[in-house]
Amino acid sequence: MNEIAFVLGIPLFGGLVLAFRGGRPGAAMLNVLFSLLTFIAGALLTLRVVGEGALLAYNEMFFVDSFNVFLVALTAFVSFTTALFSRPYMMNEHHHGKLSARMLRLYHSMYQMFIFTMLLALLTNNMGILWVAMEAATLTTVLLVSLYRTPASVEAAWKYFILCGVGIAQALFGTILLYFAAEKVLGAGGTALLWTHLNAVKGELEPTVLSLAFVFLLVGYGTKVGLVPLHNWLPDAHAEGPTPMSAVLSGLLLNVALYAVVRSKVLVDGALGTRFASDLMMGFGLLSVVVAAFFLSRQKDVKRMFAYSSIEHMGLMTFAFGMGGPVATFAGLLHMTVHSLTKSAIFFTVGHAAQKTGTQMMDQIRGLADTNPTIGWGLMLGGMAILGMPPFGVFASEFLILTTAMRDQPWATPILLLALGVAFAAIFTRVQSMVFGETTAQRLPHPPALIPVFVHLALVLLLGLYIPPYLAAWYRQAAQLIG
Amino acid sequence: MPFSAQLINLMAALLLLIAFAMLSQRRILSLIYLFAWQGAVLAANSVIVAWSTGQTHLYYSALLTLALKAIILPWILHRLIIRLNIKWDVETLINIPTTMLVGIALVVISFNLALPVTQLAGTITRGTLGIAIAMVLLSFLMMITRRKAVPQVIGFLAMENGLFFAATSTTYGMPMVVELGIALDVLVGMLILGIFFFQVREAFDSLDLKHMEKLREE
Amino acid sequence: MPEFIEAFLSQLAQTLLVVTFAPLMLGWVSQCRAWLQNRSGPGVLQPYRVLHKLFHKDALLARNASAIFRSAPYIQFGCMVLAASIVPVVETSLAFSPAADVIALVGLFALARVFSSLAAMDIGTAFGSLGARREMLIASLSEPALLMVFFTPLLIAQSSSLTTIVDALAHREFAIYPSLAFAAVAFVMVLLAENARIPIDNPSTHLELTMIHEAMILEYSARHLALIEWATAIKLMLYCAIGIALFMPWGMVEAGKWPMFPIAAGILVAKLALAGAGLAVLETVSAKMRIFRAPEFLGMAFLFAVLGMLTRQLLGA
Amino acid sequence: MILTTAPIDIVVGVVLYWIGIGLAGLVRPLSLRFISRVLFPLGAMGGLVLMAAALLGIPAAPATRVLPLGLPDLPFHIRLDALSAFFIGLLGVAVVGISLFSTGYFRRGQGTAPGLLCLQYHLFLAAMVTVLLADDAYLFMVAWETMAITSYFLVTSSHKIPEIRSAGFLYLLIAHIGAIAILLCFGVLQGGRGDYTFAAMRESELSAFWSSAAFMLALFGFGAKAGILPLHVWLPEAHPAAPSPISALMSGVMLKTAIYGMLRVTFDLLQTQLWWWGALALALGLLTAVFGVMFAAVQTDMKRLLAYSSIENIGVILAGIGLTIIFHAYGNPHLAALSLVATLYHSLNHACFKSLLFLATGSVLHATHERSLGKLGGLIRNMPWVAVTALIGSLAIAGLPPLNGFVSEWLLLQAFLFSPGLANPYLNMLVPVAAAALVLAAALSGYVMVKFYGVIFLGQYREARLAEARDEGPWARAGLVWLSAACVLLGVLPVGVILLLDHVTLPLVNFAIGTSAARTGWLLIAPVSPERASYGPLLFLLGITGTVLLTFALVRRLYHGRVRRGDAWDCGFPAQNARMQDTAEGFGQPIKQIFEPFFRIRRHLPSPFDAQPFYSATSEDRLWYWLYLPVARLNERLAAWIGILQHGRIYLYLLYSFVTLLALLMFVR
Repeated sequence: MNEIAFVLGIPLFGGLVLAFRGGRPGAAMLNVLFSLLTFIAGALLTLRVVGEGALLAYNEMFFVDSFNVFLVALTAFVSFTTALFSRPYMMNEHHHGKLSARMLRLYHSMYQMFIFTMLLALLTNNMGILWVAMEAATLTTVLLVSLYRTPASVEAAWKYFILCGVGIAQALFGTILLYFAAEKVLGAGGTALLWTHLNAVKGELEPTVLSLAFVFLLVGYGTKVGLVPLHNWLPDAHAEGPTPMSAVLSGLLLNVALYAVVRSKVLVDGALGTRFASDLMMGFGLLSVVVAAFFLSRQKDVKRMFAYSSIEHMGLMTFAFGMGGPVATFAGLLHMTVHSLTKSAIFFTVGHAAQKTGTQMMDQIRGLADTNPTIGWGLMLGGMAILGMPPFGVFASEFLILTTAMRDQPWATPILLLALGVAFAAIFTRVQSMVFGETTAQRLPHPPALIPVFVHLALVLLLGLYIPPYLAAWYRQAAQLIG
Repeated sequence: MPFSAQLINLMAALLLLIAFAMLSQRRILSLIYLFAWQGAVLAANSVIVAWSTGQTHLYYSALLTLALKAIILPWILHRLIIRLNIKWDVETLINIPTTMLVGIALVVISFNLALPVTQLAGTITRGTLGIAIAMVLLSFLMMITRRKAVPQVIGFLAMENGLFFAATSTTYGMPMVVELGIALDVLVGMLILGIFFFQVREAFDSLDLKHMEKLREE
Repeated sequence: MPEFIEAFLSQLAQTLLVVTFAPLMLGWVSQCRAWLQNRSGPGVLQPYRVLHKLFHKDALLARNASAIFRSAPYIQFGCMVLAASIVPVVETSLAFSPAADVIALVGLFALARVFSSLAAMDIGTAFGSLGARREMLIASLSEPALLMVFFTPLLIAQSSSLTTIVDALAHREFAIYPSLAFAAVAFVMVLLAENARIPIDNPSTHLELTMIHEAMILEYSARHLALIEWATAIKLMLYCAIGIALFMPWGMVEAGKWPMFPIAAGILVAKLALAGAGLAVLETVSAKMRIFRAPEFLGMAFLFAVLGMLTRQLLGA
Repeated sequence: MILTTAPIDIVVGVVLYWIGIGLAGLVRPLSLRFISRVLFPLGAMGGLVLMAAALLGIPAAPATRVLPLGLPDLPFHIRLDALSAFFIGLLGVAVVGISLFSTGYFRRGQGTAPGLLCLQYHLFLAAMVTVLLADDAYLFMVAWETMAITSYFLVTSSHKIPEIRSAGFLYLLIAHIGAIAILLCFGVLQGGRGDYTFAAMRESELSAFWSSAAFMLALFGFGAKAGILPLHVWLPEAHPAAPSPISALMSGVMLKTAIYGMLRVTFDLLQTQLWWWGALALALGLLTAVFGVMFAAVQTDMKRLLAYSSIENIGVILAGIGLTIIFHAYGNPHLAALSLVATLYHSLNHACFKSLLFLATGSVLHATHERSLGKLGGLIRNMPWVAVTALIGSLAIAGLPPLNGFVSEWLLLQAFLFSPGLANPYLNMLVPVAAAALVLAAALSGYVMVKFYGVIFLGQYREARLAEARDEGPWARAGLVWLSAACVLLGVLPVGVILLLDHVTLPLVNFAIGTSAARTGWLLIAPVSPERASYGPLLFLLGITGTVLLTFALVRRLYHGRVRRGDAWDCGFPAQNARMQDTAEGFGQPIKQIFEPFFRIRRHLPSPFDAQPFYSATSEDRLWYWLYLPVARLNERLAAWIGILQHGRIYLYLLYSFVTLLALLMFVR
């Protein structure tokens, strides 16, 4: 139980501390430290849940099962590695005069708060709190998107705020409808929004209300997932915010939003007993994959491109969860994991590459493999991994998703594969021209931290070749929960 | 129909009216006043629901609403537009009559959507869900048709009001924790928006959204 | 006498026969041409005199000639001698025939040709490589046609071994094969192309821009040239022999029937004389074509061969 | 010890060994000495071991293993049966030569660091072996794509040259699209049961439609890797871009893995074969063959020429597969086995001679820094080792007896020639005509090889600096000699190989020709019966050498051997110089003229008033303009069209959400 308190308390405390000390020279290290502590707490919590099974704590306020605990572990881990990466990155930005100490204070404080909100969203048992945390996650990041105060970044932040705000408002409506339905079964008061209770009585919930609720929830949280056509904020926010932010947005926030959708789907499926929610999710997923793939081939800005790639992958996961069944769900969870790891690793390399060349425009980034082989090869391997090239783990999950689709939804497979092919052509040609060729890069004042990149990629490679049995069992349990 | 239900229906009708009024309003200042009124009516509605159903926690909720939505937020907004010196008319993208027609269509749609649900409702306030959906959709429409930042934000807040109305009238309010959380989010959101207005003006010398169309695919 | 030794002796005799009399055949063709053109002609033994002369001269090599240039004549000559031991000329019990069928025979000719082309390119003169490319072009177009030509008798005999084909055509009961007529026409066309005769090439020209085979051997002299000329003569003779074996095999000695040998040889001489005369007539009445008309010519040959094959399939004859 | 270990374990051991060697390269990534003198020869030994394992594995019963890796429900399954053992043996033969050669090749640091190259090279080898071992769809795909990635990195090792980058990209893109098709193919093959092991696929019963779908997908997917028309475009780009040993590996071995995949799917995983698959494969194969050789004839870059020649050979192999399918579908196992043997034999041969020739171009490239045929010439005088081995390779690839290329073409032609008797009258008439197309391709390849060899090694130096070219060192010579020896041996002693191939054909087409083919003794092969046709390559070789030596001896003995050296005569033209030789372009000109409709030729002709007249002509592939550019344009147009969605206006974004919400709400009703 205490683990939960630590997991949530450390980042919250960190956020407060850094709100005051965030601009000092040692703040970045402090940020790393808090993240590390959170990660340790998260790991302990994970161990406990793996050992003892699902956990209800603090008056049923928090609920940890194998589905969310693995996301907690992932979130804590990636936020820790991102903090590691962000230290030299932000120091370089500071050095280049792009950010003042005040900005750094805001950044560090909000970084911790953001982690807190995500962990809260994951750990809470209350669908209402889940909503509150999701909204808070938007609020903590929105000022970070406009951190550079350039017109473009302000514009991106505005769009992020308005679109996500409006979207998430729909999710609130969905939550109200959910409560409305639950209240008749569970009675008014505190327990009617608790997921464990809802899950227990999901068969008795009113189907009409729940289908209406799911539409609102899907549109709401789907906006945060970045499902087409609700995705428009995503590329802007990723491209204009500081790179560590892009890494956690892509790697973590989208996952958490999808987590919310999946939690809702479980309830709706239980109440309706039809494929309504599944079909909707599959439709959105497929649309996202296809549209994002075509978007990819028009990109000039590197971060923007990988943002579209995130849309594509979130679409793929949504499709997998929509398809349902043990294998597809397993694959969806695996894909969440590997996508987070890979995409954040890519953003790490991209961030440094952009710093080295002073631009995010891909036609001006050249020859990374030459001046800085680690950045260059990191980007190359990351690019290959995200494109689903074996032996990286992304391929493992895509293989499972595609093969399940061939069996369950054969019509969708050619569409998916076409989109993957288009995405491959689009991303690879650009990655190649950035990594190879005559170089344009310069040295950085602070040496980049590239250990996170290779740790991530090594994990992804491992998952492609070998999924440890306990991890597999864990995914399977989670898949069973989700159904 | 009991008297309280009649009162609640009256409040709902008022809210719908205010929503339409906001949709048709060109002046920012008037929009803020309308928004404040909307908050006040919401608070009154909460009190009525609390009084008629005996849900005491709704009194706190009403108090919170009154403080936040009828006083603090309008005040912040008011301060902002004075500081930013933007009191002129709001131009809409589509002309007002067309907007109103679309709005009416939305109301029809939302009533129809709510129909099957309301028949299941056991609360005395079952007719109000349709109005809540209509409020949300109308605010949405307002956000779509405004080209300036401040009215768009007001639309956003009005949408939140619609949600709040749905929560109080259809379910007698959400659990208190959630309610508080939502309020906190709205407040923080508003503060951040306030900061934003300055950032936007600093970056673009204007709060006109047409300047913010640079990030796109060529 | 054990069968094998018999076959071996027969093989040796036949090969020597071909190698020895090949220049005579060439001389006969030239003589016929001379007659047809109202010239008196050098006589049928002229090729022997040329060979004799060449073998006595000092060889003159270009400075940069490599081993390929010097070995190519021997390889060409060797290939032709080997080919002479595959084609049944007089009789069909050949020791070497199981080692190669018609396809291998074509391969053997190709080997000789590739070496002569490579040798032509070795000195690095303009004419040498010009000849080489033209030769390879003609060959690559005539080979498919040649295969199709072989195909019809092959279908009839159900074998691709030349001796078996000849046995089947000559020594089984007599039958008329109209398909063979088509094939024969095609074969004659291929023969003209492969042996550098008019209308594809002119063996007696040294007009630089029109020649093919002669362009390749411009740099050769003395014994090398002699071997090449000799090999060319053997090739012509072999082609004639193949044509005879496939299309008029009657009178060839069956395996083991030694007493028939002189008669068979007499018939063969008559047939070869006829073939040579026919060749001379053909060469006299036609004119040399432009090189880029050759594909049409060979395409025609291919078409005839396919027609023959189809006729065989449709009529069963 | 090696004899007591099961062949499959030996092969797995070699895979691990190669991965280990690759990683060892990272220990001292910049030390050329360590990597080229120690690691590459060690890697070559792996090839030898693989050959031994293949010899043991072909006759042995299929062995399977399940590795503790992979997906939780689908661990890596591996299987060594005769088919995979044969291809592993092929790989072993080629790798010994190529690795030995590479020892001398990577002597100068270019592009990628040597340690990284060593890693990529050995991972590439390991991936290829794994492809051949894989017994489930997942491992197969993993190995397949790893093979693509590693070879991509090897191709782009000198990545600073933009052409090489775009070649690499094109290669990987087509490989990836092919891989997608293969994945779909496996999806069809498992027949809705969700079991992705090959064992399960063999059991699944598919309808004719789904079988055909699987076959077409396999043809597309593996065809993309093999370079079958119209998916061949990457080959002539990637091969010249890659370092020569890599080109040799890709062309000699990697293309064969695609052939392996095609055979595996068609004859092993699919239970029924329809005749029209065969007709399609045959037609496509012959088209590819003729197309490839025609384009080879007009190339001016020596490695591009060889790349097109690879396309030709793959076409021949595909035609053989097609023929096998036809015979198999019509229940003629004898001829099916014959054409399958021919196909496999040709794959093996191609691995030897194409690797050999690519290595030879590598030597030439090293010695002269020149890839363009127009600037080479006369190298036989400076580089005798390379020239002699390349001559053997050229003769072999031209399909001349008694070398190995002829054996497989002979076998294939035998199959063609005895095709009448099929139950389909159209095929009866068309298959023999198809044989003519095969012969055309073979004959033209003779043309191509005369051009290739003649222009590079013969004639005068086209550039003065060629006189300084030096021959290869001992390591590279060893590699070249190894492969030429393979060419000769495979050409002269085919019976042994054919007997071994019995174990391969028997499970696939239920027939083995080896015993009947070898009935006449090890000297002769008679695939159907000795009366029908027979060929004795050793006799042939002895015959040729015998007559040649005899002639030589006679000439020497009977006549004097006086030789004088002088200037070339050239019809008495005095001002003869090196520039007057035929260029590569000139040599290809007749083909260009005759087959003009197939090329997209762009000529730049000088005007009569040019002070510095200049002539150029480029022959391009029409398929680029008919297929690839339209697809690319379509993609661009779609992307532009979808790009409109993201136009920057926030109210429209809100409108999307709004409309989506409303639409979904309507949908709920």
